Amino acid sequence: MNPYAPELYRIKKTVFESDDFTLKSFLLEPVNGNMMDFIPGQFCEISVFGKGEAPFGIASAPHEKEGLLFTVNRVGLVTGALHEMEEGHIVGIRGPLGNGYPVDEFKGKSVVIIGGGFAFTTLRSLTLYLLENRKDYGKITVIYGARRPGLLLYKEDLANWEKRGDIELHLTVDTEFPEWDKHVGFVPQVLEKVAPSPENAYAVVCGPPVMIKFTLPVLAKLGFEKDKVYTSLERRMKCGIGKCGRCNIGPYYVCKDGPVFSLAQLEKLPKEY
Amino acid sequence: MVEKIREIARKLLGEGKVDVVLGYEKGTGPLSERPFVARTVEEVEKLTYSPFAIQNLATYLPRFNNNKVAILARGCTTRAINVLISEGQIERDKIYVIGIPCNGVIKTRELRESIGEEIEDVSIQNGEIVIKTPKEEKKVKFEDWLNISCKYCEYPNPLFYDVLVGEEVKPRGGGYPDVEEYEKLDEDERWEIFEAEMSKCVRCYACRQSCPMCYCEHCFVDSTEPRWIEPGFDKTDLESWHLIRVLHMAGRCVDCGTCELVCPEGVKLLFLTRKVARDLKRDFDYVSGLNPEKPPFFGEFRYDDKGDFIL
Amino acid sequence: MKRVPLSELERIYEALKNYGNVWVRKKNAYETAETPEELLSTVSKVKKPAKFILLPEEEPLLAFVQDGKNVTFQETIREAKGVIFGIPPCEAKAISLLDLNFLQGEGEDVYYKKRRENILLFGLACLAPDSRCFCTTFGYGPFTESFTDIFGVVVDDMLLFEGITEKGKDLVKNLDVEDAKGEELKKLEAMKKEITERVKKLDIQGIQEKLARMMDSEIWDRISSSCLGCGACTYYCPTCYCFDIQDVERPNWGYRLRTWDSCMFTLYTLEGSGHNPRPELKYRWRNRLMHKFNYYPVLYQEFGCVGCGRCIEVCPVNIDIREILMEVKNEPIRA
Amino acid sequence: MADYEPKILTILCNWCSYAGADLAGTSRIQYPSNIRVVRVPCSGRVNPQFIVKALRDGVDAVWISGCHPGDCHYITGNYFARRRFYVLKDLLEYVGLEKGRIHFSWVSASEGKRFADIATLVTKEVKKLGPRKKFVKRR
Repeated sequence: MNPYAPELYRIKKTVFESDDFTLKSFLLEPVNGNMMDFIPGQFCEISVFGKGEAPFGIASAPHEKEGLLFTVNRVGLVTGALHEMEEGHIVGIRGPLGNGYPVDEFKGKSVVIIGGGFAFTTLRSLTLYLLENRKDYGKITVIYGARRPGLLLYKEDLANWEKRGDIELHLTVDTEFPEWDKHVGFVPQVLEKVAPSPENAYAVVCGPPVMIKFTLPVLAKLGFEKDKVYTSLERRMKCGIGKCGRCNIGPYYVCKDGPVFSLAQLEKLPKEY
Repeated sequence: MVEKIREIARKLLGEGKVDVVLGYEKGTGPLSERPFVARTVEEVEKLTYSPFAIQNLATYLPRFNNNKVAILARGCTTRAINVLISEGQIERDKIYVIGIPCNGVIKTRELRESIGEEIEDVSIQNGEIVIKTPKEEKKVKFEDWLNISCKYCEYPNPLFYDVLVGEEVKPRGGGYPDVEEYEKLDEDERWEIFEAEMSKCVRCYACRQSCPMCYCEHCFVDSTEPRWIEPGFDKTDLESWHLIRVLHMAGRCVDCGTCELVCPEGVKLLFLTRKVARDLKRDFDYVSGLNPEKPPFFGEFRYDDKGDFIL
Repeated sequence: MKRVPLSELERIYEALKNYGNVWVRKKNAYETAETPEELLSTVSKVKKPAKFILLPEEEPLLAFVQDGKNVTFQETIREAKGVIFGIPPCEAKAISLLDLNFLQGEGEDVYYKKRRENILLFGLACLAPDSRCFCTTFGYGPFTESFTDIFGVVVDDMLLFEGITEKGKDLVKNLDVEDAKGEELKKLEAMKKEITERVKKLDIQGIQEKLARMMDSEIWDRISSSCLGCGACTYYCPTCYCFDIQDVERPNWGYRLRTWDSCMFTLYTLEGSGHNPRPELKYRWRNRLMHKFNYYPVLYQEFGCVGCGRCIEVCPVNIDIREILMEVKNEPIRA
Repeated sequence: MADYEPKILTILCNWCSYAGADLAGTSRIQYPSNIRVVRVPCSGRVNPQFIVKALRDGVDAVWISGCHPGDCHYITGNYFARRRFYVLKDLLEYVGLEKGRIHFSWVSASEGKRFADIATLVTKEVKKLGPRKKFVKRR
């Protein structure tokens, strides 16, 4: 099998997630009909033929069989070309790559999911997975923040979760906005206010570096042990299978051994992320 | 000369007048002298200088923008400093220039490769480079192995300095006979040579990185939007890369020759940069790096610039 | 051990030729031999290592055709078959290190594998280690045969050789050559001792553990202070393999190209967001050295360096990895 | 070579040469259809990299036209351009690219006839040279 040969997927649906049109979601269905199996937190290399490949976390949950969902921020060559694509266009997918969140380890435990900005993609996948297998897990708390309401992803899902009684959802934006009746403030502050119990619990943190930087001390204060806090890292990637060299942190490759690491693991590695 | 350099460096570092001294130290094995950053008085003992020190030290200056730096400078180094000042990359008053009149540098890599066997020792005596190998003692003429820019160098003496080491030397008398020689060839021969040279390139970018003028954070060769140069080793990409780099050097290249001297594949680049320098001098009376106040060549114009090539 | 006089190399050349392409040492690179005489090359260190054959500097991975919204693609695996004749032990060992990256683990690199499987390494003992060589540091030497398929030594005007791997033995079996004589073997042993001792061995005992404790050392500042940040050291290194994958676009078609990349380039780790986890040369230097002398041993129990000295030779500013290793060794660790 | 129809990338400044081309058109002056026009604000906007890239990407020749000296809409853009083009043209010809692959001209908005004349001249010269053999991509 050629690890560099992508599977062809067709764009089934596209939707702008944010009001500034920089975040666009793509629902992809396999051309040959074989949907891949994966674990929440894994990612894929998406090929836009002629432009190149880029890695994106899978935003759909494994049980959502209508297609793979990716949310793409428009920044460079590949993402720019992707944003120009419409329904029916063919892209290449290599994956699933990486390790994914340790959902088996989470079994029987409470999970606190903390996300910021458009890094919520794989957290959506994780949350939906946990809800699908609801009986296997304890309390589920989601804290999700963005700069302003218009930048919150997956509004439909968020609305669904708010209606459910078996998940605690805290949404926040950085400053006051008209008609915003939820939390106001940065994610770490909201986390401190919500103060989820570390008892028999895991925390998963994903977001911009500055958010993570200020969230970790709060988690420590709340009493979360370092091996109970997971985060997903981002690095420039090319091959996705630990061959091309660039995404290493110490002897580990983010693409192969990551992207999900526990704080305990990261503590032993150079701060190259 | 070396003792004098060390003495100055010792004093500067000892009195805290500078944080670092940019100089040269002996490299691994004979025929190589490499850049060295002396930070302490003890390290000064490593400083040395000879015509085998090929790297233009001005390349390192922008890295030390937060420090007071003393720099060993030949004519071309001071010209590079001027260009860097005129382009706002460095400040003159943070730099202490230890001027060195220069007799030219040697094409060390080419010489080493031409010897083809282990070199045990090298010395310069009476205009000759004496090379000792396990089998014999070879003598080659100093002039024959001079870097081509040095051979016709007009500015061997530092244009400015805070202290000068040694006596000023007589310029060798400029001119661009190498360029003129190439021009005499017919069109197809020229293209053949050009193509052969460029196709040797392995895209390690040693030329770019060693060049004092290539300080750009984002080089056009790395740009993906638009993609000026495609990845891979198509001849046209290699040719475009070097051509455009030479164009970016127009009026900025100080003809130190470092790019060509450091190239691991020995790609000839000076016949391009020197051609542009010749044109600028002949047709626009512009010589790079003589005056830090002067705007860059492409940043100004004259109403009577050459225009007869335009229909 | 078999023997064949250097004047009669055509006796083995034909067999090699029947196997596939025959690469021989030329000054700048390994090139295809046109005549048996070319096997006699005296070049002791080819500038561009044999890596250029197994992992070429550019290689199309896929070719694709676009038709409206549709795309079809084809894999473009470039195969190679033949014998690299005269590859010295250091380069053969380097290839064994490349194998660790490309052939181990879950994702085998088929492109590399297709060539690797069909390329036979006919090693020759290195008779002229130069002042930049330090191969013996890494537990092998100029006469080590174990990384090759067939290994030989030129003794006077005779080539003595034997098959090492099954593939090599098969090829040797069918050759019309006689057995080596006792006195030749004796001479070989003497040469082996003399030449191996000529190589300056570094004492890098404990370097892996030492490096592990030096992440935050200020030594990286010092080491990288004269580095220019070009990619020469990594490109000519026989064990460096990092690569980049980019697409080349033409009207309605294109191809995906793998080219070399270098950990010394800024762009190597620069992310789309503009964030760079290794923003300065010192971090890139740390990664390069750590990769060879700590990460590789952690992953594969082998150093990622074979001591060929090419990086020392091609470096524009003559940064010497041996000095750096010694510096690392002697650097005190601050509490 | 009679049926050789070269592609000539033509970069015209918005204010003079493009208007000149327009005038040629509205005045019904015939000129060869080999030119492929790209409009730019000013000849000073033309980066020499455009020319090198266009040649490499397969056009047979490049022709760039701007306002006459002194007439630039942006006062001095074309003077800066003139320097650049001089250095570029000389360099490309020095390394052995045939003369006649790059052309420059000044054409004002009122010179429709002149525009057509130069277009004809450039096309004729490029046709004479034939298809390009140098600086051609291998794939």
